[in-house]
Amino acid sequence: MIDKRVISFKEAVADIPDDAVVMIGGFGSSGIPLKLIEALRQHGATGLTIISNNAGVAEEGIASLLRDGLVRKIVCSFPRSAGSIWFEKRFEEGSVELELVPQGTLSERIRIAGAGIGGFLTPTGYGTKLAEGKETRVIDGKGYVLELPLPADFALIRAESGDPWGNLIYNTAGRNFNPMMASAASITIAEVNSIVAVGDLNPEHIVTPGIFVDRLVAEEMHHAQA
Amino acid sequence: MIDKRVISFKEAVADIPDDAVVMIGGFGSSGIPLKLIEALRQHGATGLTIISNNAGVAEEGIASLLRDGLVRKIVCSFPRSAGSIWFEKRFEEGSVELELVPQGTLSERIRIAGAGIGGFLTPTGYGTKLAEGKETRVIDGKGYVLELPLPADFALIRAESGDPWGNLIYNTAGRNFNPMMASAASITIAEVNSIVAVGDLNPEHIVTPGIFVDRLVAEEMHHAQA
Amino acid sequence: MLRLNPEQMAERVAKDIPDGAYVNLGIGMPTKVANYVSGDKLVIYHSENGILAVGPAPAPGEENPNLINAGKQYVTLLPGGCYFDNAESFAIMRGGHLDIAVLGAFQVSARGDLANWATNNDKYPPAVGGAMDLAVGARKLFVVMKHTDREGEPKILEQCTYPLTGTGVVQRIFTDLAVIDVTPDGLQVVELFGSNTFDEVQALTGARLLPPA
Amino acid sequence: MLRLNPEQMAERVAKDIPDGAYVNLGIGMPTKVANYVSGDKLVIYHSENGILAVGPAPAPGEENPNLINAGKQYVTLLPGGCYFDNAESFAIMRGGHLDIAVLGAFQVSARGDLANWATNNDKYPPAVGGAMDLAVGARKLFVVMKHTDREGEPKILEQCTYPLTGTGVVQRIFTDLAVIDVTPDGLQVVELFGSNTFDEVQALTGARLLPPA
Repeated sequence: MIDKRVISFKEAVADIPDDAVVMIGGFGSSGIPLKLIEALRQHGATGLTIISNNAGVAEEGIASLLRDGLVRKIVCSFPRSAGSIWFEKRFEEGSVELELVPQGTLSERIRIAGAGIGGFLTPTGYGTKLAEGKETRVIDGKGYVLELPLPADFALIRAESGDPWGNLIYNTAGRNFNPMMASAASITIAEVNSIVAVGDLNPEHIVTPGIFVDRLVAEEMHHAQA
Repeated sequence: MIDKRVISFKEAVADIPDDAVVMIGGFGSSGIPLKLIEALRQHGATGLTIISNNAGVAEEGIASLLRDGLVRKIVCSFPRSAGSIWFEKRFEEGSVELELVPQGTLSERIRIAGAGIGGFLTPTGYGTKLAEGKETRVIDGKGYVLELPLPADFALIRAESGDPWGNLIYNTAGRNFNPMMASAASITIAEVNSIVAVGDLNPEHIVTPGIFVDRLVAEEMHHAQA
Repeated sequence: MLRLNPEQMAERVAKDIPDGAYVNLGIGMPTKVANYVSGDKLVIYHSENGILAVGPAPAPGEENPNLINAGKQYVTLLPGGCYFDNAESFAIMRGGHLDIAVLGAFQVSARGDLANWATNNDKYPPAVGGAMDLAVGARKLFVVMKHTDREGEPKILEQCTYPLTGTGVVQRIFTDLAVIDVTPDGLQVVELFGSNTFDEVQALTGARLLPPA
Repeated sequence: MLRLNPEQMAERVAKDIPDGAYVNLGIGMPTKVANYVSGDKLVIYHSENGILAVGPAPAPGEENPNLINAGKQYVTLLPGGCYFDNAESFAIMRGGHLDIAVLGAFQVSARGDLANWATNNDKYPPAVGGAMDLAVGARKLFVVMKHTDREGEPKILEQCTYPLTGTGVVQRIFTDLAVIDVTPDGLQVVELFGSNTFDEVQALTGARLLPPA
């Protein structure tokens, strides 16, 4: 018997402790688990390390976690979008630490954390400030930086639809970081629009195999049963 | 204007030179570009290095290339299946060199060749004969082997269906090595059952984006026009 | 002495597969384990070539040549299953996502080293497949093998004499005589089949065993 | 002197995008290039967040909040396009599969170093996105930028003074004054706009230029 459905967003994040490392899917406004983030904000765990491509805009998503002072560190490729006022404020006052990672290095570090790989050599960032302090090497005349895996305690991800086994499909560019993050956390929690029956997703079309997903929560389910 | 269709299997492989490094998709009997391999055999390029999970059985596929003496070296995880008589014969007589690679290392070395990554650290094979002569390191008490990319001059792959832009979908477990190989060769040639119009494949379901594919050839096309 | 036959060995392994587990079964005897997992458990089988939720063999005439398992046998897919490429399949294996892998072995050492891919016969061409990835990647690695080889020599040894598949990777050994755990203290016998005695099993083992508690 | 406006600069870059090319356009001025690519060419645009064959902006009311480009603008997908995750998207970028990337820049050096992600203002929080991956990965890297900055200081220099995005990565620079190639011999002027003279352009450049052949 495998049923990964959880009854509410609140319950889905209830065991995230203070100082947890939490990955959050999304790129810009696309593919963000906004309801899980809001549940995490209300849950109130502090000292969080957030791994995400962006740092949120206005009062929404990761920005709300920064505003409420729940974030100690953010690992991110592009924290400063138009409207990232809370990140900018927390950064300026020195209350949040930033680890800036080139985007492709960020997604690959997450991927290898899920794939059991101990590191990879990337040409990205070689010879730049973002490679400072990192091991480098030159192979066949080309410079590479050694990058290490980036795992997390929890991943909060967003998909279009899932089944009780945790198989997921996405909506257009909403995939972005979500499939890699699903594989790279000890506990992966997926927010979906709808949950379908096991077997209803075409096996050729499943993007994230259920083995990567621990909990699944849908909007309707929440509304119907909360 | 993008149209990657080629009129025949023969034409698709006509420029593969002697001593080329050729990747061939497939696992066991599944997802093998048999018609492209037969065209390559008839084309007759010699001194080939073949990268593939298996070495063929009976007189078919890679076994036929070994039989005809076209192969100098094979890079492979499992060359010896029941019926791999031609591989066994060529290996025994010392006329073909074998580079044995654990299967997950093989697929990841192919993947990173397509992804512009210079190497990766894998725990697979650490402390074994297959790591001999390779750079190793211990991180947090766990041993890793440094593995390097495995690119090719040509990839011969097999998919279920494709469009003139080279977008591909597969049949069940026929994916196996084909998507990674598509990304890792200078020239990727796909054998498909059918070619559909651009736009007929659902963009959510495409497994191999057309950017990785250079030539596409279908059985019907071959029969209709040869 | 009671020596289980291969079917009984598979049945014994099956008892240790919990409900809801994600499991990879190696080629040969390990594949039989699925036949003995109780019907009230849902176990999801992974196949290294790129399948999750492998189902039973297809009916004659229903075979899809693309849909095979790692042993190159025709299979089906259960509802809820899916396909992926080989790199993702091995990310699942190497990344610690499988609860249990069951493999056969030539030899296992006292500290859990596994030798199951090659003998010392250099003329015979070697083949490794996915064994090394499974060995390092599965959360628990079960070995199922006869306690001794065809010549009656022990297969559980202080040190493997055949080339290793992985070092310190085996958690539990199921033989035809006993079940033995690899622990930090040594090889712990956890079950003796029938009326087999500890001393009888120790006599057929090339490493020191710890008696059942 | 003739100074092209941003629309004219985008139009000039568009002339150098060949039919059938796979292209990534950076945020800002580079994005405008698509507006000027001739309708008889088929160019496939890649977006780093995971799209191939990005189409035009959707009609009002037709926006899908998930379907955005790297600049976070709503887009559509052309028939023949597809989606993939970020790791695969960057495999495309870093793996040399894109024919051309067009990026803006703060500075470019005589040997093709690119600085386009940070200034030396440490108080302002930095952001890098996918610029470094594109810089190392695209087969050809075009830079489009004004020849001088707001203070009239040259942006083409012997050495960049801002933090680098990549070293030796730029092939061609399109400014409002000229088109300049980075070659092993140095910065080769290949086109002077209008009646701009080599000496005029050299005077606004912080590195030695080679005159057009």
